[in-house]
Amino acid sequence: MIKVHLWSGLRRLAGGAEAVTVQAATVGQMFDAMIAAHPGLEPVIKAGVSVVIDGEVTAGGRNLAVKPENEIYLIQRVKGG
Amino acid sequence: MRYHAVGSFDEAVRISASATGVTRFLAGGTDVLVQLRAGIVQPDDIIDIKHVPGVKDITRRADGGWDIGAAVSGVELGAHAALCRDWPGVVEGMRLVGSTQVQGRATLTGNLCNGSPAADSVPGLMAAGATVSVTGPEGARVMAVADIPKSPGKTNLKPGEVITRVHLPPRGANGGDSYLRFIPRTEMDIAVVGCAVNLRIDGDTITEATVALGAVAPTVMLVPAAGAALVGSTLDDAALDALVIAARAACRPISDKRGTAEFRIEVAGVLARRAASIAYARAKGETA
Amino acid sequence: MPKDELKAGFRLVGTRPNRPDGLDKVTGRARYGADIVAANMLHAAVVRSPYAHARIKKIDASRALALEGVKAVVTRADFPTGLTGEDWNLQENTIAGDTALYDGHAVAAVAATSALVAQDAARLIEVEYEVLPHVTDVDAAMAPDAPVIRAGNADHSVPEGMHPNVVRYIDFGHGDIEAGFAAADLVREGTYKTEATHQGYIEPHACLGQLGADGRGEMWVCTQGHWYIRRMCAAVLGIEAANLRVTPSEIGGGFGGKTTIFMEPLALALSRKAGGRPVKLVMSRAEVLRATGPTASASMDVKIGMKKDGTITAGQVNFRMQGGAFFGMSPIAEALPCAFACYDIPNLMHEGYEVLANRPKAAAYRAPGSPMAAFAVESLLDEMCRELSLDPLQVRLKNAAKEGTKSSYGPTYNRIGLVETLEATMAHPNLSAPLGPNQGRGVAAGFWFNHGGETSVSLQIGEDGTVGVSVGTPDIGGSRASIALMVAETLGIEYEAVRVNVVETGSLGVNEPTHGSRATFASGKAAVEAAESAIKQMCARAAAEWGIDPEAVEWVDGAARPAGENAGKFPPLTIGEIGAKMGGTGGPISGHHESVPGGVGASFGVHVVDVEVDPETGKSTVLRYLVVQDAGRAIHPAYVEGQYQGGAAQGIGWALNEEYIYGADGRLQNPMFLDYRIPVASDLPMIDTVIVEVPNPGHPYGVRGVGETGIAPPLAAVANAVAAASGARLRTLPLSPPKVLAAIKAGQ
Amino acid sequence: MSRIHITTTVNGEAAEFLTDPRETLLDVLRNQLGLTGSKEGCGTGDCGACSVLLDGVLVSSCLVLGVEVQGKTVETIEGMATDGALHPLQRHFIEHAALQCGFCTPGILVAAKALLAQNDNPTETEIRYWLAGNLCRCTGYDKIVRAVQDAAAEMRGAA
Repeated sequence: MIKVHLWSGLRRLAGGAEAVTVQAATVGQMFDAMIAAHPGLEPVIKAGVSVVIDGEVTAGGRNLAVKPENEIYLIQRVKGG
Repeated sequence: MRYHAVGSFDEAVRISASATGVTRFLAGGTDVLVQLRAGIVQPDDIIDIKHVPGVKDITRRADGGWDIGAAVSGVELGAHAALCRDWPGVVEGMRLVGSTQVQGRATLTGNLCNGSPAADSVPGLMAAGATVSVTGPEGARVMAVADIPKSPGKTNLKPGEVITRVHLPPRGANGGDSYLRFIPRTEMDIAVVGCAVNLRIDGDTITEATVALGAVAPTVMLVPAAGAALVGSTLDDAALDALVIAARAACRPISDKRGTAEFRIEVAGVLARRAASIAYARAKGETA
Repeated sequence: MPKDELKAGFRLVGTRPNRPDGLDKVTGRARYGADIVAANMLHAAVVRSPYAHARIKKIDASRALALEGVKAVVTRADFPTGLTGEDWNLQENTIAGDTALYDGHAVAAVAATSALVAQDAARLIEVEYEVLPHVTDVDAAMAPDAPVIRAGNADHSVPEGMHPNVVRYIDFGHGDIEAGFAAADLVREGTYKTEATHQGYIEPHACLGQLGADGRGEMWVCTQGHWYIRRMCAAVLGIEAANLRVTPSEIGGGFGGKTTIFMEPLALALSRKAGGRPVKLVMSRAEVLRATGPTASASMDVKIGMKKDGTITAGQVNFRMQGGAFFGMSPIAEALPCAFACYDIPNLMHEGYEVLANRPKAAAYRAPGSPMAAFAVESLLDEMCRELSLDPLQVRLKNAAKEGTKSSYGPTYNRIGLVETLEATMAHPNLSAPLGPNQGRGVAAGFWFNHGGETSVSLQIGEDGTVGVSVGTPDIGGSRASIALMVAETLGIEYEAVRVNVVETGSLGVNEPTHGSRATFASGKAAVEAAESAIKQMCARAAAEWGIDPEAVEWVDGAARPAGENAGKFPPLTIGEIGAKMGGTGGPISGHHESVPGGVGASFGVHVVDVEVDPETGKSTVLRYLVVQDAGRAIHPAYVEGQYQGGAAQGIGWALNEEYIYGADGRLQNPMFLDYRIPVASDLPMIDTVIVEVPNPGHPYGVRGVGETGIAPPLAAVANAVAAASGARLRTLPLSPPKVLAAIKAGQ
Repeated sequence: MSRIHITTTVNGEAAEFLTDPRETLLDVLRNQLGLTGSKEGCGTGDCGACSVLLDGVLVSSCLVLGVEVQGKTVETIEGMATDGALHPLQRHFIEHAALQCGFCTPGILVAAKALLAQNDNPTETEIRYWLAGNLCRCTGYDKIVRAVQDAAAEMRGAA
């Protein structure tokens, strides 16, 4: 199981918890499992979020591996100049 | 648009008088081309006066005054050592117009005819008591620089009239002038406030003083009360305070993207005091 | 950390060779957007709305079309319908539909045989408008009585009952905010405002587009990212991406503003309508300022709790940002996490709103959102340090985030270099320079994430052993040089033997633009991977030549060599020798790499500025400026310094004089460099730099990316210095002389 | 609109062109003579990217009409290197990394050359004020000023 930390706005769509725990080996599976558990998350995830794995802002790779020992945060999608 | 490179002012006036559309005279072009580019003006005839004999000349008259041709650029004005010695305030006003590149082209005449209340060279000319020779369909006349501006972007020149020469009076003994402007950056801005002071002294006492302000009213203007505040004084604090009050009292500015009315009034006083001090030091021969 | 120590072992990385494109750029040969020409080319001009908000009732182009030389006019009717989301945003911004949404919004475009004829024709296109109420200020746009710009744009996040112009709401935080404030000795709050500013690149947008009736086309364009141009143009025009080949010109500055489209589809649409003739479209400066993407304007509340010893116990922000009349364009999502990113604070609360206003569609601008956030937070911190008589740098050091700190936006930081950056700042001589009357010193810190992004690079070994590298990230500030340095270092060859080319969309896989400070990080990392792949192939060729196992070959100093005694005794085969024979040993050798590179490392900067304020006019003069920033590693230190200095200069402009000024009529009042006042040479002192190097473990040479962080601290640093010099604490930018003078007088 | 025939000298070579009187010298250089080294950043004399020498005087070519250069001499960035040898300013700009995007560079080089022609040892302040009409958005001007100083020193024989 992996633990995904949510920002406050997402918590309201996922039952109020600070984090959700899902079974997943990749970012894509993680998203799918989160949406299955909390359908309200779908539009937000589909619109694009940034996944921070062990402190690093990754750029939307669904195939990126996630492991139980990773620290995983979702943050609003970040753009650069 | 038709382009005319004329060989004389008579020819310029002839073309202008017979033109049916919009006409512009072209000297340095640093305002006209910007207006052209922005679509503000679309002339049918543009009359280039730079080929008229004498328009690039700077000559000292027999009375000690100066005649400056209509197409003399800022660079050429600044390179004339004797003129700079006589009228440093007039020259420094012109030299503040635009960039080094603009200085290669821009002229006193153009700055005056553009009619901007913020024109940097105009307060200095007014304070110096400069006049201009004008020629037009109804003949030639001489006008005071102070009588040229009418309202923002407009002058009292009649249709078809063109300025052919700027005249500065003889500097005379113990005189000094200066020009200061306020801009938010160090260069490349239009004056938010401009102030020129021209004065003469006898010993330590000011005997004549003329103050002109820019960008604080619909036109550049002389402020007789500000000059009067200095006359008879030794530029002591009381005189400077009176100058500041008189300068500020004369201001009728607007608030716009370049500064608020309150700011302009306040800074007009500050610049008047600073410019008077420089002019006074120059009159005493203390600074260049 | 001494720099030489870090450099140990590198032959080229960290040196300052001449950039490969330098000769072209000092001789005028380099070709920028407007320099591209094609045979049989037409010129275009755009008709733009003079109103901030107006219904377009009728467009009559008959007089324009009757003009000799006019070949085509396009309006929205020439574009496909049914687009959604960001594609619709892009199309709507390219050319207005029913409604012009801001002053300068494109309404029609015309192509003609010369630029002058096109401009004449544009003036002949008659547009009938019905003027609508407008709003340009962010707070006014949220007010109950504000005109609705476009209903139904808000997403799920916006709380019930808010004005329809509020389209996004973000909130996050951790700890117990009230307990945090309760634990503080001093709690202060303030409201801060920044006006919109423009990237101000000196090169106006320019493109040359050609599109045939068969849907195939080409485009030459100045852009930070030509795959973005391809995707966006294809979407707006309803054509297939692969059928549009996009070649980037040299680019005259971007700073984020050239990561998207503004007028490029117009050139293609005109070309299609004019029988496929190429169409050149070049913006004027006024068009750039009115109708391309400045950054957002912001209104920000900040509240901070601090103990007497400087420990920050709690921080709270509420930001409102408008990014024009389009959803998703403000950098609210970036500003919020940047607000307290520099600090280790146990109790934090962030809230932010995105608001629509009748302004142009904002684009990215160098560390989007971070400068505004830093202005608000670093200004208030400075006030509190003064109130508690604490040294502002010591307070920042005391609270500095480090490896293992839970960041303000949630995740735990990896190895970061803020502490080293603060220590280097404190050691700098500028901190002890004496200050005279009316002079003051200000400091501020700043943060940026940096970015990896989609990247594709290919590398070719030449027949003479020289190496070509094809990258998809346009070179704005010397990235060809830095990439060549890393490739040459990796291959063990001379810098001059590597030529880095920025290639068109047909030559590589998809690349994101040069944005997010990523060119040296991402294209550099991919180029190193591509070089490693080529090395493997060259080792295999050598192994085959020698008849030994490829594993027994190693690559040292630009040549394949047997790895150790057991591998056999063979003279080294240089890259030149392998290249010369490759046609007969298996064919061309090239390496390539495609990925979304991980390992991005955040970077922090600290700025120190000394300012003198004229107490009679409110004018500020920058006397001294210091930038200290963690680069990870500086591949080409001269261009790293250049990024630091350039970021500082833009930030100084933002702080002192730059702003979008709208009239009561909603029209932009200063669409010229005359009144959009970017710093000129005489406005600035020399800008001192210190490159801190805390290598990023996620990059083969330790790069973090240096382009963006440098614009985050200056706004607050300058405001803090002005406060120190004059006693005037301004919470609204810019610190223009009228405002400063009024504040000085109010304080007297 | 009738076009006017103009003969002039550009970078030491005779040149002629037909121009609409509304076209600027910058338009003519770029579009008719193929000299695209001079850039348009503003079209209003505020950025200096179009700087050229007209009869030896530094001007913004966007503020000169093409018809005005009849019989005059024009020097552009393309004429700055002579016989294949870079001008010391050009060399020092490359060596100092005094350009990033490079778009303002031609105008700055032409302007700096005009400065050094009349002042072989300018102070930092003189350089900054001379170049105030040449906007650069990338560099913060630091390396540009240093490159001009070093080129001046080399040209004086001091370096």
